[in-house]
Amino acid sequence: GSTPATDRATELTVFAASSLTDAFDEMADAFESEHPGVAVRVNLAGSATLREQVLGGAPADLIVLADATAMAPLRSDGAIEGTEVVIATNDLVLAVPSSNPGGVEALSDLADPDLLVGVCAADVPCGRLADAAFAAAGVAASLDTREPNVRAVRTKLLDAELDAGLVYRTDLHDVGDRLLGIELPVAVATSYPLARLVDGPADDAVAADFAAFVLGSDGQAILAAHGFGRP
Amino acid sequence: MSGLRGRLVIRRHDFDLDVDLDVEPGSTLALLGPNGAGKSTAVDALTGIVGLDDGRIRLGGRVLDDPAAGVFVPSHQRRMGVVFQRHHLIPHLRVRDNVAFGPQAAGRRRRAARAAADDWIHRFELSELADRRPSELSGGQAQRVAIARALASDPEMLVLDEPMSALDVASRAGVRRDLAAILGDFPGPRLLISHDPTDVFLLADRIAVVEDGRITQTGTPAELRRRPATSYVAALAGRNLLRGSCVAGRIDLDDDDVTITSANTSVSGRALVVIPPQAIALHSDRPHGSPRNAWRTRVAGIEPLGDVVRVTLQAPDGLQADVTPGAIATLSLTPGADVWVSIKATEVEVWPA
Amino acid sequence: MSGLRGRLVIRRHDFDLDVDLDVEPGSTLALLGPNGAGKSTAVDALTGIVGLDDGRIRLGGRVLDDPAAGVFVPSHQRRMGVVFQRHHLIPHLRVRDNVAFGPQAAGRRRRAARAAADDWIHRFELSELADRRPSELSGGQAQRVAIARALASDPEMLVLDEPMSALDVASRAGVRRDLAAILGDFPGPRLLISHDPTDVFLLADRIAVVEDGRITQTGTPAELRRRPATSYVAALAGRNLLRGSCVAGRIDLDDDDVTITSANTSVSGRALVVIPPQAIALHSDRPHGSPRNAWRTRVAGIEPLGDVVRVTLQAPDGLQADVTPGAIATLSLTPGADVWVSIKATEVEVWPA
Amino acid sequence: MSRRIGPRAPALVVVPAAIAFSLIVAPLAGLALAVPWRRLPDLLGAPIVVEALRLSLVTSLSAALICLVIGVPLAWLLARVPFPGRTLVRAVVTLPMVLPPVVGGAALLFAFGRRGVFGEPLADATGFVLPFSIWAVILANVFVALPFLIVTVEGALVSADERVEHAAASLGATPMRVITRVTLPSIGPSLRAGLLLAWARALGEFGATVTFAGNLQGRTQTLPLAVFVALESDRDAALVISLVLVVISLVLLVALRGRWWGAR
Amino acid sequence: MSRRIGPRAPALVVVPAAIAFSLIVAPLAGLALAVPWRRLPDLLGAPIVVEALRLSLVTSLSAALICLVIGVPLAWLLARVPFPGRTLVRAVVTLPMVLPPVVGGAALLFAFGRRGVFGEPLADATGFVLPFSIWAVILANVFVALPFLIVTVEGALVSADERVEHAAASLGATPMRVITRVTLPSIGPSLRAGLLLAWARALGEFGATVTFAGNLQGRTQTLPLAVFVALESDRDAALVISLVLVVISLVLLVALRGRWWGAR
Ligand SMILES: Nc1ncnc2c1ncn2[C@@H]1O[C@H](COP(=O)(O)OP(=O)(O)OP(=O)(O)O)[C@@H](O)[C@H]1O
Ligand SMILES: Nc1ncnc2c1ncn2[C@@H]1O[C@H](COP(=O)(O)OP(=O)(O)OP(=O)(O)O)[C@@H](O)[C@H]1O
Ligand SMILES: [Mg+2]
Ligand SMILES: [Mg+2]
Repeated sequence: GSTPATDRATELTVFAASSLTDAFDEMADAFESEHPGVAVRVNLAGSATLREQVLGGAPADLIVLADATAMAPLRSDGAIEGTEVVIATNDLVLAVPSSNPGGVEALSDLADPDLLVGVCAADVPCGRLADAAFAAAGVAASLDTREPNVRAVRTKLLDAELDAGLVYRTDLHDVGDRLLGIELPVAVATSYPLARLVDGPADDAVAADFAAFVLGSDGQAILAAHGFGRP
Repeated sequence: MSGLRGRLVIRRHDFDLDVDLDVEPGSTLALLGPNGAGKSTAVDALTGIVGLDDGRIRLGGRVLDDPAAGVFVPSHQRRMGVVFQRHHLIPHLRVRDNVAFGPQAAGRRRRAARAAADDWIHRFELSELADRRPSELSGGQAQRVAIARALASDPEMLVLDEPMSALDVASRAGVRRDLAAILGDFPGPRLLISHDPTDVFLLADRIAVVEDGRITQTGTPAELRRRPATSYVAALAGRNLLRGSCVAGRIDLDDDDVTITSANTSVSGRALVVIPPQAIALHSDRPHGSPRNAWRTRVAGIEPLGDVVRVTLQAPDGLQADVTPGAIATLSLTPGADVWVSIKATEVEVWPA
Repeated sequence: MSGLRGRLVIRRHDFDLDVDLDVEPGSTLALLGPNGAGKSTAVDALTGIVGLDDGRIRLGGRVLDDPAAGVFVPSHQRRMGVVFQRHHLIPHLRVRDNVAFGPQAAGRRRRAARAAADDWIHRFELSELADRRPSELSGGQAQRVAIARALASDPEMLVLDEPMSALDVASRAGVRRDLAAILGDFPGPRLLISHDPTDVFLLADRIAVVEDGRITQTGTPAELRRRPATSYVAALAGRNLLRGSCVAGRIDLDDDDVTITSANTSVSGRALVVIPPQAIALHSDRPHGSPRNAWRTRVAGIEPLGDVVRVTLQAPDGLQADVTPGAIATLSLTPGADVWVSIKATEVEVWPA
Repeated sequence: MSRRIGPRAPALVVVPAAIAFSLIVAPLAGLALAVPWRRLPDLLGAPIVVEALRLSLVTSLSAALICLVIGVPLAWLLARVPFPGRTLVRAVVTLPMVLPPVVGGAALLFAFGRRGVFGEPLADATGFVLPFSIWAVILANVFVALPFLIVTVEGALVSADERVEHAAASLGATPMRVITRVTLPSIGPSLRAGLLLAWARALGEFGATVTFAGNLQGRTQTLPLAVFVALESDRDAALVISLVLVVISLVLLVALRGRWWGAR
Repeated sequence: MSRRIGPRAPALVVVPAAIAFSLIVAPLAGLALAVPWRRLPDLLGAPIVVEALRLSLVTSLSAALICLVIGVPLAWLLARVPFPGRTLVRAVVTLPMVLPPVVGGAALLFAFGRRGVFGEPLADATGFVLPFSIWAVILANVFVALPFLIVTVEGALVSADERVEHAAASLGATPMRVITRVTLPSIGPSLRAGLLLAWARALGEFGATVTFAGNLQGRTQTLPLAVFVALESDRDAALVISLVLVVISLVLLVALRGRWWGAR
């Protein structure tokens, strides 16, 4: 493929799930300063959008999704080269606004129909995890919304539009004390797989370098700084 | 009811209207004037489409517009039945519904309103067209619908802006007769605008002439015909109007080197002279006998008007004589030909200017 | 150039037009007829706004429309200068640009087009209005702009649909004179539609009368005036038209129990009788002396028309007599009054029907 | 009926029009090719689709109706009544169009959310919380769709012939009657266009709805939300649901043809 | 100037109009209250905002222009030239409005993507790949915005007075000249409304763009996409960027007032 008016050799395109926004911005900067002459472009969107784009022929070198299962369609389409590697993990916590308007103490409280409770949509990774958490704890939650992504859940918690919700641990990381995190009775976690794409326009070597950087100590430090767990 | 009394002042960018209008209940005022004189503007003011800039309008005890007092009655409460110059039929309504629009607006049920409309539709011989849309009407048909619609709205006053300009000769006579009857029965004041002298002389009780935004003459049709004060009125009445200075029945015309003698010797000073075109005789040689006015001039133009031929003369400039087609042939008149003019002094009317 | 030759057939839901039109180059045909007769429809067909359903139109060697042959020349290639009955000025263009629209469409530069427009604007005394928009014009002003616009487009044929209906008496005479001159200079065929007999008799070389979609009479203005064949034409010409059976100068009228004698004894069988209203005298008693026609009837209506008064009589129904206002007073005529009628046999024209 | 000769379409018109049409049709064709037709029948019966379809129709039609009822008056005021600040109001009214829908949803939360400027007093007084309800879906739809109706209708009102309205007033029609009997019928085609735009915008609305009303199957999950969710797991289902949207619109538009459009 | 008496606004008009206006203003007011005004200056200068702003203006204005150039001809054909299948074409043209934007983006990929029905032959022949370029942003914008222009303009054309066009044709104007000199000027307000709608729709466009063109800062990341990204990490920034959108639109709309609207 062609990316007009730029030098193929020095431009690396990384498609990343939107929950990695801040971490990968930092990652790109750090990588660029270590590799002068290489420009890293990060394309951020929801996992499904990224997948559509890749299937539609997007000129991407690497892709990082928020859920191992989301890679499957890409693999069956033959878009992925080599094996995927997990670069980080994340787990769910129960979050309530610091004022805790619903007086939520534990996951089992979410069965109360008078509370406003939100989790992710069933088909996105954090939604699948949420369903798993409820199942593991045997809680029949009375849900009021299934948000398209975890950031939407967090935003509504921050605004106290919701009384409680399930979010990633990383989501609590940079909100100070505006949200209260409550550990789940049974921990549920997800992993972030990274894969090389067949049609990547950039040098394979550069792509490999970036992947190595992410898995290396500098990359892992950045991820850890944003609250991600080690793979 | 005290009729319509109004002083209408409208100031536009390059046109000023300032006219007094007074119409008694049960009487018809014809508002006449050249194109662009302000007649339709006056209609707009009366109907409340534009507000007065000054003056005031009273209709039957109600003040409709008085900018000084801050009074302005909106159109729909004025109860004026208006035929607009460009009809303004409601395009998406059929003829019947256009006519029924007024009764319906007055609160009648759809059925009653349609029945009322049908009476008027019948009266104006529009029954065949009742289900047409305005865009499917000929020009004259649309005009008849507009008249019927205005009348059907049961108004307190009638305002007709050139209601018959698009009618054919035959239906014009009919509509004119209908209108005469309807106006005759109509108890409120009526204002009629028309460019057709026949309409005006037949339908109007009084005439107000507006020229360039000002009233230049008022009077009964007979008065205006006898004594036109402006060349517009003279043209309307089909008279020649000349200006000059008069001493003991001898008038020196202003613009031409012609002196005219009138049998009327009572006027002196600035004078208006009125001569009917039929009173002007043309001859190939100097006429003998009684006419005290006789001079020689040239033919400026010849227009056949059907039963008579209108001859325009060069001195006084634009003087018009009506003669028979036979006379044209006998005198072999052509534009530019020499001709002798004679007028009896008794046919020359003189008025102080 | 071979002028305009056409047979125009248009079929509408409840109206059919089927007329033959023939206009020589350099001559003016007046198309007359009652409201809704199909005149404007014919204009639409000539200009290409509607296509013919049958027939064909030729203008100066070009076939413009011929459904049988599948020929249809679109409006913009027909070079017809049209004054539409409802003007249709382009609302967002100023007067000057409306008039310049034709020259510009013909490919002239903006400046040249405006210069050409200004000539016509000047000619129609519209200079003061050149920067106005159509919505800021009075009715008569708009009509003059429409005429100027049609002429400025340098057409091969002129089509004028009631071009003067909104003009005031004074400017109508002026425009009529201008038009007469312009038509006189115009080399192509011209079609004029008007309801004003004066316009028609002055401007037309020939007349075609259309009633209910069909031509009912054609001829020169003089022929139509002398020998109207339908009551519409009689009304237009200001004549009484009666029908009856004639034997040796004696005509039994169809509708009334009246027999009229004419000096013309050459006609026999079905006949049309034409009597000018001025030839009818009214009396309070049986008239003595020469008139061979005299009978008694009633006054149906009285209409003052300015210099004369039109009296409508009951027998024959609708017979109209023009008398002086003085006579009305002398005879104390009122609707319903008894009156004697007399007509000289020499004034009664008879034609085979 | 007489043979009416329509204007000939000049090539300069036909060529760009053809381009416009292909630009619209090509992606739709691409979509139609990608849709797994044989899965259509069982997907169409799936509860997620049925419920979303019902909800979408109810909310989008209600929103369109509300837009009509409140939008036409505002458009009329803007077009006909000079008042101070009219230009500003006119500009403000179009803003929801440029606001990214997600931000529009956030703005709705700021205003009508449980902690919103107006929502908090409302919740305190009545206990009624707007978000996460069908009312929130409708409100979000109205917010994004209203400008489309207003702008379209106002544009048409400005071109309409006021003289006919004056004539109607002179016949005794109150301003209200003039509006309903003369003005609105005379801009019929534009009114229908505006309503169509508002409805379509509401039917396709995603961002503001998901943000303000949430996404709960059967309560607030409209078709576009269902599509979005399905896209995550079952792309074929997403395409089928989209197709349902397209087909419904198509059927509605073609069926209403005679009554909605150009009955001229 | 004469004292013109506008119609009195009936209460039945003012009340719903006021409701409509408050429905639009309340969320905007909520937004204005939530925006961290003191962060405005440095956020406005941030490269992500500056680049997105530039890109948004360029793409939305290009898209609006393209819509005008290809949409008006199609609207005119639909309004004026009877042709077989016109009803269907008319319905099809409105479909992008109801398609959820993300699906619209997917549809664009199906058609013009590297593997797309038309995109693959194109890429094979010329090597040019549309997606993830600024052209893709513009194309996505055109696809979603075009129906708005077409529907608005067609509605107005249907109401326009054809007799004036006939008169212009009789003066020798070719159909093309009639369109440009008579028809289009006579629907000026609706034309401007349609253009405004198309532009606004393009400016706010998110779903189709992110899917078809991607979200690459400086290349395809428009303001709504930047808002999306910011929403993930820095909600305040997202609000500020939205505000930039709103203010730009407001300034543009108020500034163009005299020339755009009701210059009657
Ligand atoms: N909307 C307007 N804006 C500015 N001037 C106008 C407007 N309407 C009319 N005028 C001008 O005001 C004057 C009076 O126009 P009006 O229509 O009242 O004339 P009128 O007496 O009815 O003429 P006509 O016999 O031709 O109908 C004219 O000079 C006309 O050009
Ligand atoms: N668009 C239309 N659809 C159906 N019938 C129409 C349409 N336009 C005109 N008519 C009818 O066709 C007939 C002829 O109309 P046309 O306008 O040609 O009459 P006209 O001779 O010009 O009359 P006028 O002197 O009143 O202008 C009338 O009966 C009219 O009602
Ligand atoms: Mg007038
Ligand atoms: Mg006509």
